[in-house]
Amino acid sequence: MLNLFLLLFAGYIAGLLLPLCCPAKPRIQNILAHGSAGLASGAGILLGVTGLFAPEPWTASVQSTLPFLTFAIRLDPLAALFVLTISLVGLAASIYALGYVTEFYGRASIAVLGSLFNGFLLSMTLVVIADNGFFFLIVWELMSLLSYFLVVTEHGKAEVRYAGLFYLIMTHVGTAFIILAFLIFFQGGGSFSFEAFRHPEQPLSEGMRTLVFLMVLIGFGTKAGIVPLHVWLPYAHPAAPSHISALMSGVMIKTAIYALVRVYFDFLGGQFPWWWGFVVLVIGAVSALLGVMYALMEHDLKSLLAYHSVENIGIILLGIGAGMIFQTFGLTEFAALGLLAGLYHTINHAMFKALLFLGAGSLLYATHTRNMEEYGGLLRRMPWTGVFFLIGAVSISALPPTNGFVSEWLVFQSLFLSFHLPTVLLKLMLPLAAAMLALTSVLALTCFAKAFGISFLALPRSSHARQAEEVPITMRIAMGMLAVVCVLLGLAPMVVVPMLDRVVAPFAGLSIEGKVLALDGWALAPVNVEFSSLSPMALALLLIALSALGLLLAVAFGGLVKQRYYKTWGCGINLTARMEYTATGFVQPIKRVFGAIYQPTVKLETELLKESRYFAKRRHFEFHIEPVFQKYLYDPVVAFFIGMAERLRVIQGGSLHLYLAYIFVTLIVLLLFAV
Amino acid sequence: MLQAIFLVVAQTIVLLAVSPFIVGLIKKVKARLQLRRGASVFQPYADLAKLFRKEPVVSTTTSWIFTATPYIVFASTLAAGLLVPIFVSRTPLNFAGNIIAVVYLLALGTFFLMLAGLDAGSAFGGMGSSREAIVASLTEPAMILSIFAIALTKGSTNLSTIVHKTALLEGIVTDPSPYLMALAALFIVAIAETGRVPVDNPATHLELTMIHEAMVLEYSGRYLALIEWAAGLKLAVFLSLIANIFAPWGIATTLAPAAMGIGLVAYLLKIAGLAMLIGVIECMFAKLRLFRVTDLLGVAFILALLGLLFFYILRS
Amino acid sequence: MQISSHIGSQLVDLCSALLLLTCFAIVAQRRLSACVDLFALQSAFLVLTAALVAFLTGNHHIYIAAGLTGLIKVIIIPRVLKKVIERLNVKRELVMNVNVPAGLLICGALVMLAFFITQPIIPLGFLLTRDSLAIALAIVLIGFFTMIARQKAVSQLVGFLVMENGLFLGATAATYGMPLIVELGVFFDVLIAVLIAGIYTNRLQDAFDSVDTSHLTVLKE
Amino acid sequence: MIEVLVLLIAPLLAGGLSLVIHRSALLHAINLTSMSLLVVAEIMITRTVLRDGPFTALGQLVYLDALSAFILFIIGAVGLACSLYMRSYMDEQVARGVIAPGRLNLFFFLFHMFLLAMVIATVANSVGVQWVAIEATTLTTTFLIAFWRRRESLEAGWKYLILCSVGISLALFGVVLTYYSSLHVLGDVSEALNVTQLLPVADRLNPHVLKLAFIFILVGYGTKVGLVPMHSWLPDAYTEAPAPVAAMLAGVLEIVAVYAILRMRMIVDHAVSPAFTGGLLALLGFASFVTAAFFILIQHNYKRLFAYSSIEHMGIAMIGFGIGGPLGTFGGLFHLLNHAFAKSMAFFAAGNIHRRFHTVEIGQVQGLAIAQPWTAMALMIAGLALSALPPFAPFVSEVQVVTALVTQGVPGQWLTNSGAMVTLALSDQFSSLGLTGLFLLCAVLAFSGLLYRITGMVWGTPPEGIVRGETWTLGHLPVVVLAAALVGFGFFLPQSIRELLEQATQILLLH
Repeated sequence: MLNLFLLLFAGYIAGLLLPLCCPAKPRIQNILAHGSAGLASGAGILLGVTGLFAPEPWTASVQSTLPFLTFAIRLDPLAALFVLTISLVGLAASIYALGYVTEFYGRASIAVLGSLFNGFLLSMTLVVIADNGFFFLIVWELMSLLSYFLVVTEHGKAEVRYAGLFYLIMTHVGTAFIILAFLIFFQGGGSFSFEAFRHPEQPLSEGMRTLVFLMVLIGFGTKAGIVPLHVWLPYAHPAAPSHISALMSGVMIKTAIYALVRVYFDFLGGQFPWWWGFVVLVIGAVSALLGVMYALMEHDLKSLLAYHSVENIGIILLGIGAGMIFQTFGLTEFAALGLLAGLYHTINHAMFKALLFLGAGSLLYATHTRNMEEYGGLLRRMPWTGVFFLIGAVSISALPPTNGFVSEWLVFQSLFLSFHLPTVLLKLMLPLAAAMLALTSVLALTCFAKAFGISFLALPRSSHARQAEEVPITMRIAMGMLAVVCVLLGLAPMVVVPMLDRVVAPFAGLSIEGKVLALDGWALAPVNVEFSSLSPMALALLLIALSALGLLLAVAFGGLVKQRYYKTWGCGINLTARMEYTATGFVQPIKRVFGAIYQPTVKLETELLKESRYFAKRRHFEFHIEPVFQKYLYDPVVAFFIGMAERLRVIQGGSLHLYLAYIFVTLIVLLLFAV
Repeated sequence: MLQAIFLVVAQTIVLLAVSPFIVGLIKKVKARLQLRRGASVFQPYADLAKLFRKEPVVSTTTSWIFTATPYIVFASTLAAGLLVPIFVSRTPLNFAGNIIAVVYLLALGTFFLMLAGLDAGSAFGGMGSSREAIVASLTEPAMILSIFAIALTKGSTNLSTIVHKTALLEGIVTDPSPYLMALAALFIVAIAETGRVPVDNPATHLELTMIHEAMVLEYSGRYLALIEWAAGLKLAVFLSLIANIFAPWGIATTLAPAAMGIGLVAYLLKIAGLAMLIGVIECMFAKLRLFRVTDLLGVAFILALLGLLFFYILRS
Repeated sequence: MQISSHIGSQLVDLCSALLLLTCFAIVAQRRLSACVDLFALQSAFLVLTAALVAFLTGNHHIYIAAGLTGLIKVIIIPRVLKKVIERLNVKRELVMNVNVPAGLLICGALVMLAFFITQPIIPLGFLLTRDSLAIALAIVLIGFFTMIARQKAVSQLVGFLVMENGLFLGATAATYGMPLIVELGVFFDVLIAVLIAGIYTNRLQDAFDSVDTSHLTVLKE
Repeated sequence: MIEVLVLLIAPLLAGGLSLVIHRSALLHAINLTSMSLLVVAEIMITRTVLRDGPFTALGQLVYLDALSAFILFIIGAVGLACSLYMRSYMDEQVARGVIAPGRLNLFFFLFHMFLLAMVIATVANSVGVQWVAIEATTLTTTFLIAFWRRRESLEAGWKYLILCSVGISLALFGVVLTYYSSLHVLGDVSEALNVTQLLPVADRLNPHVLKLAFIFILVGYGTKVGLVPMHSWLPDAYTEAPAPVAAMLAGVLEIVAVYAILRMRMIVDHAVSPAFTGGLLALLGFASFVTAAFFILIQHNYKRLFAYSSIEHMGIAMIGFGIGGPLGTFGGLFHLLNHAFAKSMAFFAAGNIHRRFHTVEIGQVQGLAIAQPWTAMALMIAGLALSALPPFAPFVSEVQVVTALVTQGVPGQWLTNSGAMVTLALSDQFSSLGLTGLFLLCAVLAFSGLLYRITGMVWGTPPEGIVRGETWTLGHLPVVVLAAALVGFGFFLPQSIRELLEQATQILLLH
């Protein structure tokens, strides 16, 4: 296993240095950087798999000369799972990048881009296998920093700079909270090693544990993008080059999920009051719903996807939160189920979100715009991208029999099991969460009906879309790879569940593989078949068979009639793209129904003809939705600190006598104290 | 194994056969109540046959999505139907998915219909899709909650289990109030999902009001036939759901031929009854404005929630 | 010996008291040149004190210190300052940050403070120069205060030098003089400091056509 | 003890020569050689100290132990970096006619005297001599600060001169008091101010006197360090000084002053409790940290930005020393080193920017990444290091300090023994957590301010009429080396430096 790790490490380091060292053509640098990244992530996949099924966690460590700092790594199933995920997406991204970064030839330094890319992947991998708090903090910040530099690749644009800065500061604020939490652990254990976090010499007091819970939730929540700490996400993720967005949205924010599970179930030993789980659950529900709602209003494809990350993090937290609640009441099986569901969705989201971002990247590559209203009819021009994007869309909308559906179904089940809980409040809240989840998923479905329908179907809406062409083979391979993974993750739970079970078992204290899988793996049946069961494979076969039946019936009744092609009826005039339903129009009813949340502001200017006031020469319509959190949460905080600083200016008034007086007074006061 | 296959095939046939009949029956009832003679109950069969034989016209702007959708919709709706007990309480496909799977299978159909609506590029399709979206998104939570209320009373989310237990009079709560509320909620949901008055009017082609019809406006020939049939199936699925969950009387709890016979007859009667009920409702109410639909579905949601509440309060 | 030391301490106290008085005089005095004269006077008293201590205790290296003081603080520095004053023809301090009566009151308070602070450590001192430490501290504080109260660069310098005097008094009286090398270093530094300050005043005059340091507020937040 | 002699003579000689020689190339050569000699001597001294502990030289005049060796190391490293940087910088100033060629002599003379003073202050055995030397640094630097002879620079120089001289005089009173206390134990010997004499008998010295003495010393040298509220001269001085001088001031001078305080503290701690000195240090440390954090938030002048960040980091180091204990002290010392490197780097970058953009207004600087790639890199790294981000060394030292804070809390005893005042027992778990929270908050504020400005300068497209591209000069070498050091120390500390640090820590703790 050490060899695998070294291979991975060497690969990334090579990818980090080689491009910088060889001042050659961008092409060479591109191949060097992303080639070695690909190799390294390949090694990562193997490492993840072996680590997942290793009987014992694999550890290794190098002592630094600095006090407290030990480069210790530990590969237990949880870490291995995330290594696997990161490496899978990393591999796809590397392959994709080979084609995609040709965009940036001449516009940005490929060497820097490539080596940052490698560094980013490496830091993420190290984050999930770090076994020392100090080391963890270093790689964690490194991860944020490198991703920041990747975000500002196109720093020529003001909005990119803004996005980068916003991201950098937010994530640093989060880190401050994490540091505080780790320091509390340190107080107990007197060491930064995770082992000491697990079993401190003097156990943390209840108050301290609660503090840790909150600090960690805020700290890692900022990275995960939970509401209301999500605001940076829709800025930063779209700003980055698409393969980076895929990594950030697909796996980077998952490292926060990893850390949450690590702290709550590992360090804090899964012992917590019920309200912890409840808080997580509520945050999850709110994030899920608000995430998808804001996504609906986005017409920048990448921002839309970014908001969906918020949504899916919410869904993941629903699972984990439910798990925590069950854990509190000793319903270990269900706790394990909830956690398993959450982790399952984590992997799935990593895959289809990465796929979708790569798809969005391909559209950007082909059309040079991110605005959905300028796409249209692309399925005909970019058939492969279209299909892959569709698979991603179906998965993220949790439609059977895809992976998204399976994990969401498991979350539903764990929420439904709430009737075993003792308190009526929870008995009611979990089903309500389930209802919100239902609303979320159907809104997501709407959102992707919009995203796919507006972008890929009907007539091209702009010259960009009209001239679009299918993307290079490398990019298609990458997307195809992820698409296949998505499908497999959905159809083969009998493979995925045992893996997840190995991760969950140590925390829950028992293995629920046997309980979740029924009919020797062909069906999922949490707790028992009588309660609920699902067989994605069967559903898939059924769907295929029945569509075949449909075809059969059609032929049987109608024979082989050939169909006639004719242009769509445009109310008597030729149909043009301007008659099509726009993305904005598509979500208009939703905007209206949920107006309370959006608080939309609409502006309509009409310029009438002089001749008659019944005919408008031009109309200008714009609508904005209130950025509630920025307006009511962030701006005030910033204003507060800036204001304080402004008030402090007087200290530095410029008068020499004033300055002398400072020293004088200080002296006098100290003298008075001392005697 | 053979038995299972037989049952599945039988259920498929029954569903396919019965769904046009339901549509026809509703039309007939409405006609009668409007003092018209109305077309024969079996008219829909003839329509389908005709549509299948007609040459389909496909818009040049469309992609393969447009032609694939009818099959997907048809398949997903029928698949959903196969997960619901029809005349035998223990469906062989029970393991394949529980009631949530049913909901999401139907959602799959809806998704592709929306895409198809957008694909043709005409404003009507888009309008239909966007309206369908809002209706769907409002029905879903109510549906899940009511399902959960029911699942609670039976301690299962598997339809077969629920129906089977109810049929054997197991675990019926002493007080039926949560039950009834869930029923009411689910009924409203059914009406909304299947696009009947007062939420949508399948008979209209007035762009101001139509939802489902607008989505499928561009379809013709065999594609239209499949979609119409799927619509009927959807209706059948919901009606069977309601019928068998709340009144599984006579449903075959064993696989004895006699029992199955009885079950079939009972099923047809129940469905017919519900269809007539819908017909009556469609005559009594006018279609709601789109943005008033929210109120109706809000009511459904609250009903389901109350059902849940009652259940717990009565238990504790 | 007992008697003589008693008388000696009386004398030393007297001298230090005179030093303190000149401080008050400087605080009260508006005319710059007069301030400089007063400073010279104070330095003279300082020399006297030092010599006295040297004589009474027989530490001869204090004589050297005293001599240097006389040379630098009584003769050279006042000269330099006078020159500066003439060149810039600033006769009198027109505006003060703290007016004279208030200034005097504050200085009184500072004296009390000095005594209060040094209370616990006085007993350690040599019989001869018991209270001079307190006085020295008082002078330092008053000098400091002068720098805050006055606006003209020159008078600030005077304040600074008064501080130095206080320090020297402290060094001589409390400890019978610092180690010689330190003493020399200190004198050297003071001298250089004053010279540099002189240069500065010229440059400031050129740049701001005023030595009123309250004009120096270009640099601020 | 040849190396000690070299240490003292090299700058003296160089200073003398730079008065008489007029070819700038030669001046630079002399500068470099003397600097390199200094470094060599310093390394030799370090090796001796590490091998066989503290030693005195030149009769009792010079005392060298790990601590002073550590300070010398910083002086040498930063000094050499400055000398390397100066070449292109000063020449360009002359070429642009900012200064007359003749004034280079003055510049170098003062520079070397400045160095000499600092070296003496570091190696002096006697506290008194140390005082003299530190005052000398003030006198030598004031003209370096006012070197451009603009109005602003004159003002800055004047303020610096007055404030620091006053502060230093107060420190002298502290020295006098120390002497006063030591006389009673050691008798009237001229070595009574020597550390070697004081340390052994320190516990017999009178605590009251030493308390007073320490307060005077702290306020006095604190002014030199630039601790709030004695900091007011600092932003002006750093802004107006030529870049290399600013780098020296920020990188070295501050640290020498800190060293003076620590020396005094060692003595006082024996007589009084460490809690007393620690409390004072921590108090001023926090004051500086908080104030600076807020000022950083609203800076629009990049040199002032770095000036305030110096105050901030000195505050952090002071907090570390105040908390004390092996961890806090180690962190504090390490932080001094890191800050010296990062800050000198920052000022080099600032100098380059000013040469290209001719403004100190952040708003008018944009697109460095395109205009001056190397400088942009330097600025970015310096900024990240100064805002304590990994993988840069300041992150490590800051975490060490904050860890010490959270585990030990701040010694609160110094207020209680004054009786009347409010008692702050800041060492229980929660209140130390509270302080940690404050610490982190300020860290975040400073980070935001710093990065907001720096990213604003680095990214984007340069304004019209700004030359694009940057040619490699000798001045870039120190930047690269310092950057490498900052990153490297973030992961591994070279064994020798680590030993040096640990021994210094041992010295500072009561052995």
